[in-house]
Amino acid sequence: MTVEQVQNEIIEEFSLFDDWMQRYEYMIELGKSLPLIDTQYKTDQNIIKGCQSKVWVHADMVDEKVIFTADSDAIITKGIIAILIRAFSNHSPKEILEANTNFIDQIGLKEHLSPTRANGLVSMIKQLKLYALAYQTQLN
Amino acid sequence: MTVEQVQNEIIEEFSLFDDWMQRYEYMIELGKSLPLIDTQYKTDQNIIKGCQSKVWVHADMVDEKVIFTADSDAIITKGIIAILIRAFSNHSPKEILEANTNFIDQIGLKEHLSPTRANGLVSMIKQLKLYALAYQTQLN
Amino acid sequence: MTLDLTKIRADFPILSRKVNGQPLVYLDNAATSQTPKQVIDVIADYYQRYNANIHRGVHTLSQEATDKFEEARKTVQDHFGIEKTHEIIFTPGTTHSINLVAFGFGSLLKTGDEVIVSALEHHANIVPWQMMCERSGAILRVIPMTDAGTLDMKAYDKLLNDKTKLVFVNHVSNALGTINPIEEIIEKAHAIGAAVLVDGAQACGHIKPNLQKLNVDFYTVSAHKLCGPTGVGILYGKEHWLKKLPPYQGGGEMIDEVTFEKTTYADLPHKFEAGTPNICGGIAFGAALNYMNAVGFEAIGAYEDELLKNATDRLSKIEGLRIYGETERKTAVISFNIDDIHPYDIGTLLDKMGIAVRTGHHCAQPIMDYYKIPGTVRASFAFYNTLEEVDQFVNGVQKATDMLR
Amino acid sequence: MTLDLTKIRADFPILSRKVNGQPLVYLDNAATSQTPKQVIDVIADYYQRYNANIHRGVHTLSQEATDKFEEARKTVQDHFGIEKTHEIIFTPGTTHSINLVAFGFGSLLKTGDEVIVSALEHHANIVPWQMMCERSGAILRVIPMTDAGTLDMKAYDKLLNDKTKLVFVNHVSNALGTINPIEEIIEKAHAIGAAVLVDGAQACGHIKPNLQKLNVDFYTVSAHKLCGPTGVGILYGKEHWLKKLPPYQGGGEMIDEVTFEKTTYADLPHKFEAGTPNICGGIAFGAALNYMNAVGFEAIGAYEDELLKNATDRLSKIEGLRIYGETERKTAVISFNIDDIHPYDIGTLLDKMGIAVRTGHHCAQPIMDYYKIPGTVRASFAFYNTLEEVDQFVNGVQKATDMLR
Ligand SMILES: Cc1ncc(COP(=O)(O)O)c(C=O)c1O
Ligand SMILES: Cc1ncc(COP(=O)(O)O)c(C=O)c1O
Repeated sequence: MTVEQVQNEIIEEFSLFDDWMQRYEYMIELGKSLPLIDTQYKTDQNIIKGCQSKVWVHADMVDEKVIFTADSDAIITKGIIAILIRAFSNHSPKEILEANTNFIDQIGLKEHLSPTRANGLVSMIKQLKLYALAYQTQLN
Repeated sequence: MTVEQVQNEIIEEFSLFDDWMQRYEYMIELGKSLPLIDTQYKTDQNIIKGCQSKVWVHADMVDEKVIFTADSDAIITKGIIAILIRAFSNHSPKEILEANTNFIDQIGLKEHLSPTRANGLVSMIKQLKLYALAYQTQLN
Repeated sequence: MTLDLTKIRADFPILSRKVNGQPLVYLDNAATSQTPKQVIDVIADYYQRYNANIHRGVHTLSQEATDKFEEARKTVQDHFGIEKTHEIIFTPGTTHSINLVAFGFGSLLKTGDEVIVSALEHHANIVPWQMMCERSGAILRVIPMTDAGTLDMKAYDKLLNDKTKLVFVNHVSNALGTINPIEEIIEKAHAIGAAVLVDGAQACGHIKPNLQKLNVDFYTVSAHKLCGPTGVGILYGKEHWLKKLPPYQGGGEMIDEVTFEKTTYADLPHKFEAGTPNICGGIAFGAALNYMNAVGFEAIGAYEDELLKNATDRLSKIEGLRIYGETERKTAVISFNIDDIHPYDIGTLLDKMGIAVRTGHHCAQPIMDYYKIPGTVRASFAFYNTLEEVDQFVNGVQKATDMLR
Repeated sequence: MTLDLTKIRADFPILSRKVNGQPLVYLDNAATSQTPKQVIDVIADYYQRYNANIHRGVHTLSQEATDKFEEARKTVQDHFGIEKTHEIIFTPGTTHSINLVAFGFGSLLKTGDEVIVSALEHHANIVPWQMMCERSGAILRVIPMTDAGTLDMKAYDKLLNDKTKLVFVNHVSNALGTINPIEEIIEKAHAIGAAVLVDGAQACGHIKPNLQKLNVDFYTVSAHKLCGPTGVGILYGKEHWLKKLPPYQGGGEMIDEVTFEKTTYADLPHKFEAGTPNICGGIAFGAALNYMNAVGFEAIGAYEDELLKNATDRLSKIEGLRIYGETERKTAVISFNIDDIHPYDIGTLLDKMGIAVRTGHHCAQPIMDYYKIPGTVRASFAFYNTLEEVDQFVNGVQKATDMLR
C-alpha cells in the first residue's frame, strides 16, 4: 500500500465513530498496539519535546524502507504516534518526505486534540520527516 | 476673640460665596496677606510634607500666646495656611490644643480640595497643634 | 452559616459555560480562581469612569484613582489584620513578592549564613532563594517531607541553629493541599532570631490569616487565587524589615530625589512600588476581598471541607487510586494517580467530559521527585463548586480509568 | 486619512464624564491613556468566558487562555516588526522591563566599563542603571541636554569610546515630548560595539516603530500608555542578548528542572516570565494594539501634530508663558510655566474647570534641575482629543493665570 492508501484506510476507520469517546477508545487501543521502540533507543536524544508526556521515536532503514518504532509514557500520546507510524512506516524515505499530512485533519484528530497535543503532533510529524530526510541523504 | 469666634467669622465669610471660583479667588487673596515667616526659619526642618508644594511654618511664643508665621511656594497653599493661621495664631497653647477643627468642613474647604491638598491640610493642622503642644509643655 | 450556592454560582458568569458540549466543572482553582461579576464590574467601572495614573496627580480622575487604590490597600490591611498600611506593598503577584525579599536578603546575608526552605514548596519559593544563595554565599537547608505529605517537624528543629537567618515556607502546599504548621515554624524560628517568610498564595482563597497574630515577618498573596484579577498581589512585611531591605526595582514613585550623582529613596510603601502599579488590578483585588468576606471565610472553610471529605471518600473507592497528601489539615485539594496511568491521559479524558483539572508537576518538582512520579492529577475545589460536581468528577475519573486500563 | 472623532470619542466611555460639573478635558495622556470599550469588552470577556492559568494546562479553558495570550504576543510581534516571537517578554510594564535588563547587565559588566544615559530620561531609565553601576562598578556617563530640550549629539559622539558597553535613552521624553534621534544613537553605539536600550514607554501611543529596522537591542513598552490596561507591558530583546542575560526572577514557568541542588532554566521567552503573568492584561494589550492600528498610526500622528501646533501657537500668546521643549520633532506634549506661578496652582484651577493636566517634575528631576524649576504644567494630547478641547484648555490657562497674578 502507498502512504496515501494507508491514510485513506485510517480516515475510513475513524469515520465509523460518531463521538469523541469512541475515537479516544480507538486511539487508546492503537496505542496499546504500537510497535515499541527497543529500550536501547529510549534515550534523551530521541525524546520529542512539546508534550507533557514523553515520546521517544526511533527509525531504522531496512531494504531502503524506513521502519519507525516509538513509545510514550502516556497512552493517548502513544495512540497518536501509532497512527502516524502506521501511515509512514515501511515506506521509502522519498515517499515519506512527499507524503501529504492532510489526513490528520480529515480524521478530526487535530480539532479533537488540545493545542498542546496538537503542537506535539506537529513536532512528531516533523521528527518522522527528519528521519526520512536523513536516510534519503544517505541513499543519494 | 476666642478661636471659636474667629472660626465662625471665617465660616461666615466663606458662606457669602456661591461658587468655587469665588472661594478660590478669596483664598488666593488670603494667601497674599499671609503673615510671612522670617527667612531664617525657612529651613528644611520646618517644611511640612504631604503637598506637591512646599510649606514652611514657624511658631513663636509671645506673652504666653503662640504666634504662627508661614510661607509656601504655591499661592493656593498659602491661602489655606493663611486661614489656619488666622484661626489659631495669637492664642494660648491650651486653647489651640483644645480647638475644634470642624470649621474646615463647614467652609467646604476640605470637599473643595483635592485629596492631596486635603491631606496637606490635615498635616498642617497637626503641625500647628504640635507646636502648641511643645509650648504647652514649656509652660507646665 | 451555610452558603447559598445558587446565588453564589450566579455571580460567576464562567460557571454556566459549556466545554466540549458539557457543562463546565471547574476544579483547577489552585491554579487560578474564577472571578465574580462584582469584581468584573469594578474593573469595567475603573476604565469607564476614573482610569488615571495615581499619586502626585492634581486632577480629579487621578485623585479618585489614588483614593480607590489606597482604599484597596486599607481593605487588604483589614482583611489580613495588618498593623500599618505602609507594611503592604502592591506587587504583580506572589512570585514578584518573593523575589523582592530574596533579592534584598542577597545583600543582608553573608557566606555561611543558613536559610531554611521546606520540601513542600512551589518553585516560586525555591528558585529565588537558590539565586539569592548563589549571590550571597548563604546555604540552603531543606525541611524534609513525610510520606503523608507533611513536614518533618523534628527535622526542622534540628536544622535551626544560630547561623539560621531566614525560614521560608508556604502556608498551604499547592501540589498537595497540606496546611503547614506555620505558627510553630514561626515561633521556633523567632526563638533563635531568624525571620520567616510565609508564601500565602495557596492559602488565601480558603483561609483568612491574621498576620499580626501570626507574627510572621513576610507574607505573600496573589489576587488571582482569591477571585481577583491576574497581574496583582501583595507583599506584607514588618515595617522594620521593609526598612532594612534595600530597594528592589528602580523607577518613578520609589524615589525621593534623583540626580545623576545620587538618588535617595522614598518612604514605605513607595520604596518598593517602582513605576505605574497595576492600578485597576489593586482596586479589583480589594473588591475580590470584599466579595469573599461577604460570603464569609468561616462558611467557605466549612463548606470546602465538606466537598473535600465527600470527594476523598468516594474517590478512594476507585481501585488503584492513590492520593498524595493525607493529612487532616488540608485545603480542598486532591492530588492523585491511578496505578501507573499517566496523569495527562486522565486529564485529557476528563476535559472531554467538561471537567477541568490540572496534571503535571504543579511547579513542585521536589515533591514529585520524593514520590518518584512524573506528576499527579490535581482536583482543587472552591466554594462555588457543588456536591453534584463532585459526583461528575468522581464518575468522570472512573470512566476515564475504565477506558485507560 | 482623517479621523472620525465622533466615532472615536464614542468608543471611550470616560470621555463623556463630567468633572467638577464640567465636561472632562483629559490632557494627561502621557501619564496614562484612556481605554476604549473594545478593550474593556475583551477584559470582561476574558473573566466571563475563559479565565484560567496558562501553559501546561490540559483543560480547554487553559488552552483557550494560552492561545489568546500567545496570540497577543503575535500581535505585539506584528505591530513592532519583531523577528522572533520569543524575543518578546511580557512584563508588568516598562519599569520592570528596564530593571530586568539592568539587573542582567549587573553581572555582565565590570569595573571601569561605561554606560551612557541621556539627560532627558524618566527616573525609570535612570535609577535601575545607577543601582546596576553600584553593583558592577560600571560608570554612568550622561549625554547633556540643550536649552531647546534636545540631546547634545556632539557631546554624545565624544562620550562613546571602547569602554562603552551600553547606551539607554528614551524614544520620546515624557516631560518635554522631544523625539530623540534614536536611529543615529543606535548606529553610533553599534559602530563601537555597544548595545542600546530604548525606553519606548512614551513613544508607543503616538509612533509605530519597526524594531527590526531600528536594529535596537532592547525596547520597552507599557500597555497603559497606548489604550491598554494597567499592569502589563513588554520587553523586546534581540535573541542573542536575551540568551546572554541571566534570569531575573525565579519561579514557576521559567524553569526547566528544579531540584534543591540544581535548577536549569527554560527557553525564551519563559526564562524571563516567572510566575503567573498578567494573562488578561496581555490579551487586552493585544486588543489595544488592534484598536489603535484600526484607527491608524499615520492618521494619529498627523492629527496629533495638528493639535500640538494649534495648542502651541495659541498658548504662546499668553504673556509670560514659557514652553520647555522647543524642537520640531516632538509628540503632542506641552510642558510650560507662566512667570513664577507655581504649576500646582495652575493645575488646581484647571481641574476645577474639568481640565486634567499633570504638574510637577514628571519623574524627570534632572530636566527640572537643568531648567532650575520645581516642575512644569504638562498638557499631553491623544488622538481622541479635539480642537475644541484645545480651546477650552487655552482659555482655562488664561483664566487661571488671571486669577493667580
Ligand atoms: C519615558 C518613560 N519611561 C518610563 C516610564 C515608566 O513606565 P511605567 O510606569 O509604566 O513602568 C514612563 C511612564 O511614565 C515614561 O514616560
Ligand atoms: C504555593 C504557591 N506559591 C507561589 C505561587 C506563584 O504565584 P504566582 O504565579 O501568582 O506568582 C503559587 C501559584 O501557583 C503557589 O501555589
